[in-house]
Amino acid sequence: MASHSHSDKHEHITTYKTYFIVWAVLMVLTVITVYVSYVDFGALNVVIAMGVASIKAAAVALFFMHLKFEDSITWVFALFPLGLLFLLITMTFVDTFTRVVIP
Amino acid sequence: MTWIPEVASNLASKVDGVLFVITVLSLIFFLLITAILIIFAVKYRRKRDNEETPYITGSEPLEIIWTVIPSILLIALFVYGFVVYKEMRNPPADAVDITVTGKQWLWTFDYYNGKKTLNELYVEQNIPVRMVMISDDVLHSFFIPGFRVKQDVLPGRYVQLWFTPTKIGTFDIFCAEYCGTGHSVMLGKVNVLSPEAYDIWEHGLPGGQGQAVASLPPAELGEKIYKEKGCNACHSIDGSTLVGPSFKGVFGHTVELADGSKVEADENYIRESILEPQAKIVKGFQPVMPSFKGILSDEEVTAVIAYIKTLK
Amino acid sequence: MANHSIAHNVYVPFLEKKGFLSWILTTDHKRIGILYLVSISLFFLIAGFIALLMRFELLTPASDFVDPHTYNVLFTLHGSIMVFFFIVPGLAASFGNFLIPLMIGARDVAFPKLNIASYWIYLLGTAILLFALLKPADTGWTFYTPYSATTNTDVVLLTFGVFVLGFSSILTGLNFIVTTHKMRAPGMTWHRLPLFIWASYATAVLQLLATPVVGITLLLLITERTLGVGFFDPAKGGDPILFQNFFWFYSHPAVYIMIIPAMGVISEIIPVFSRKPIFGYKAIAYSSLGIAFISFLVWAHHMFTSGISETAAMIFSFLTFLVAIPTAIKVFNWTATLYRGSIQLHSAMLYALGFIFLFTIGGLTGVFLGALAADIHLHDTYFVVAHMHYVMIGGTVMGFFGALHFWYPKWFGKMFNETVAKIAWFFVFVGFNVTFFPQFFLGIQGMPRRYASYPAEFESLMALSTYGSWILAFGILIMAVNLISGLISGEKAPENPYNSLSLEWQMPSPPPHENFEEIPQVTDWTYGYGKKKELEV
Amino acid sequence: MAEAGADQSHGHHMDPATEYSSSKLGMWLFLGTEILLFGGLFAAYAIFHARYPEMFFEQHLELNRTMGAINTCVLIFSSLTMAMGVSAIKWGKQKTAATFILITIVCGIIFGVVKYFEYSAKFEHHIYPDTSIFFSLYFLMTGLHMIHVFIGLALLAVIFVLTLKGKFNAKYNTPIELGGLYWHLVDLIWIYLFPLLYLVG
Repeated sequence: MASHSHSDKHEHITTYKTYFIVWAVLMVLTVITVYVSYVDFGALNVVIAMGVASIKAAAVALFFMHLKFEDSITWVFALFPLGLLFLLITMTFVDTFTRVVIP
Repeated sequence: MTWIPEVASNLASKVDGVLFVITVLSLIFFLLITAILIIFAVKYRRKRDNEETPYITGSEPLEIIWTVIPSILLIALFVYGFVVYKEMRNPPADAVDITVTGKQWLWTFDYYNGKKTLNELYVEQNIPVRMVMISDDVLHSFFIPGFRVKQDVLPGRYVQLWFTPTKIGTFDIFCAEYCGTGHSVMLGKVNVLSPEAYDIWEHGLPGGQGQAVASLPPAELGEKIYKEKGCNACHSIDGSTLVGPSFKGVFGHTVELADGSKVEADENYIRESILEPQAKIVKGFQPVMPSFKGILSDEEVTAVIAYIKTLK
Repeated sequence: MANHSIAHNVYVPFLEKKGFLSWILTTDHKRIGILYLVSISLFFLIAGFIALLMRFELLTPASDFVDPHTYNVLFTLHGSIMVFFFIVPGLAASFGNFLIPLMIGARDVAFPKLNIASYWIYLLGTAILLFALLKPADTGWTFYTPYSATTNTDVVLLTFGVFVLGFSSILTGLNFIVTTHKMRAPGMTWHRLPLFIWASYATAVLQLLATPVVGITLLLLITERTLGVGFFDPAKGGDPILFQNFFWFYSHPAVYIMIIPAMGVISEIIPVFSRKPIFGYKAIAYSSLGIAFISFLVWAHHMFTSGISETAAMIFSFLTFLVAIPTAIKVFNWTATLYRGSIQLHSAMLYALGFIFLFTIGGLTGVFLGALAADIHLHDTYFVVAHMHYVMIGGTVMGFFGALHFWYPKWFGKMFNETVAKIAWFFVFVGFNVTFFPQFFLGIQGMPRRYASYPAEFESLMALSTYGSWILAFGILIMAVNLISGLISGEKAPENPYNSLSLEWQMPSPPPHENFEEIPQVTDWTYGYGKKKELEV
Repeated sequence: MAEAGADQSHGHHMDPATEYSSSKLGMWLFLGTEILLFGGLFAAYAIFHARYPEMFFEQHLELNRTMGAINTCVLIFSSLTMAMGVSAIKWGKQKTAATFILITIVCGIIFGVVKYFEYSAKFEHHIYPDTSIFFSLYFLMTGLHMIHVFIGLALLAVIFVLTLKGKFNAKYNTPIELGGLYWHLVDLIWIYLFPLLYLVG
């Protein structure tokens, strides 16, 4: 078992201070995304909103969920579903929007 | 019995080419593996209980060989299949258009010349045809094995398919996508006519005479229509219940409708049921029958009624 | 080891405890494996019986034995039960449960309670299925919209049952992944793992990550029917093809959920009965993962005739050809393992060899369907039916039968009659081929699938196929009788009847409740057969 | 591995450290499936948004942006308190941990109440899941999310009681951490739902 035994002693316990910083960042990003939504950037609207949301999601995952301190297996299984989701969306997109439209 | 339906369109021989190449390659691999399997199983069969075997764990050269060779062959097959497919997907500019509508469980064909047929498709030999297809209800799939063409027919979106018929004759049209109770009777025929015959079909005989009028007695003509126009998909003649009520013994009997009222099944009732099926729905059945207005002539409706009268 | 001191030197087989509660509340992975084994076998027999009814109807061209609607219900039930209730949980849940802890040297799976909970969820799904039989759906197991959204049969209950089963599948997969990562005995490195474990691992990843997508898809179909949502309904601005994209995003990987465990079984049986190390261990191991990964990328090859664009068709056809490569590698390696072996044609080995033969046919005919131009002609015909059954029965079910015969002595501590087993194999093998080989020709000739009645020109081949189904059924009957009578009156099984080197054979048959008295220290891989002096070839 | 822990009621085949890391890995795997479960809806959103941009734009204006924003803040705050609760129990502070979990639960309930008012407002305006593709997506996405909130609340309630009873301490606190992971995922999904539905439409 030596290769993957997990010792409680080395476990990282995040301080309240770190959490507050992350929380503050999340709140600032929330304000930004709401504020920005009143400005029209055209097609960029979705991109900006999703970009901000992804930064927020990353902050939640890395710090609140401690992903930053997890082993590589956890990283693989945290990221792989995202890759699959990306695949599902893009490939379905490719199919749906490349179909020949017959008048 | 033949291996494969006879080649009846320009595309068919090309598809058969792909099929042939894959068959040959598959056979080679299949026979190779089977032969090795049998030879090994016989030759190295255990004779004594404590035979010595060598400790062979693998071979990188072999591993590479049997990865690379199939990969190359597979990519070649992919390219071949794609090239033919590309041709199948792109109709020539001079193709004539026929609109196909699939509905449970029949095909209607609307021609560029204003004609309309049901389950029977008429095309001219060596003239490319583009079928523009849509479904009225669920998914269907328009499949002519003799032409090696198939295309799912979707509701709410037009799709297309093309071919140039090369052989005079009559070929099967199947619905290949499951579409409900009558799926297996959603059958049609494609009639490939010679230019002369097609001209007669299109314009009638020279001398202004109409289309060759069927000289059958009404009841027999009705039976023919019953089978060819898809009535048999939903209406049995032996009393069994399919999607719609059976024709057996229906004439002259009183029918209970969905709203509880009763009506006698006379000539006018049957005529109305054919032309405006939603007007009176028989109790216990769904209002799914399409209208045959414009598809059957008055004469043909009369013939169907005559046929129903014979089904006691 | 304090809490195990009582168990020292006292062998208590895991089967010993009797009584309903001791089964339904068990957390022992071996017993849960039996629960799954019994359940899936039952569903296999039920769905197989339905298949016999269908083949009987198809004996003649007309719809004379059952009416078309009933036929449609029959093939829907046959497909749904076989796929969702038998073959998806199948080998993975039954033999996976039994073997994974034994093979990696653990006392149980990582989450034993979750394990039995998965089984209860499976039972819940089957209960819902029973209710769904009151007004059985007629959509086919693929539930294609818009037909499934409009038919007046009960689609909601059946799809909900499948939805529930999905959770069982997900939790089982989750359990096996964690078990493989965290519970391996000391010295059991990844490259010493039996190939069945690699296969189960790849399967578990697919179960975990593909199943949620079909879950949400079926949920959307249910809301379509109950709440009037219109994602798949063109009349409401939806897209019926979207359903197919979502459905096959799961259901193509699902094909590999079904077949990969069988490949793992074959990789275990062949070395033991050839007394040779498996040829190309790493190639087989990593090709399992490769297949699992590529299987997520090929789903739209089920949609080549649905009007997808040339671009999409090109991408998906190319990726489909890619998946053939790791599959071919496995076949070559299994065959090469036989070379210079000492081959014993035990019934399990016969099933394994039958697997290679039939799976090769199934795989090669898959190439026909991957090639775009050929697929246009063959799609939705009997060719697909035949191909699918060569992979699913010729592959998975042969693997399942092989596993049954191979691990039977270990699991139940009894022996079955080997001669009868061989006779059964013969009928199964012949019957299977007579049933399904003619269907390739039917498909090439254009006979569409899911036809309750058919044009007379197909009659002779269809009838031949029906006769074959009787032979196949007879073979399975003999096999079932043989295996069941072995349980009742079979001889007691020795610890290791085939001199296998794998961990599960190094303990009494049936295994004790806690598997290992001491967790073993693993020093070598599982396939160290043969004389090592010829190491370098 | 040989000296299996004797203090575990069910998993005596595992030592505590392995059990801890296994449970966490298992939870992460489960969260992956949750992402893909929502994934189907996200994919449907992407497709239909690209197909009907005007409809999405017009109809998203019907949603109450303020309520959405309030709920976003509430959920993010609940995530903060949840995370702090996990740290607290790891430092052995049982009471503090219980308090944090309780705050998290209260936030979850507030979220539910706000959502209740939003739904009622929609129904009053005769907007239902079958009104349009956009509202189908709105109701299904937020509805499925709401179900997850309820499940999360139920889990947290159990964990809260057990924490009060002193079942968890600096050494053994796996359930709190797992409950926390689940709760954060609920937050994480909302982080995407909010802009998709309320902001860009």
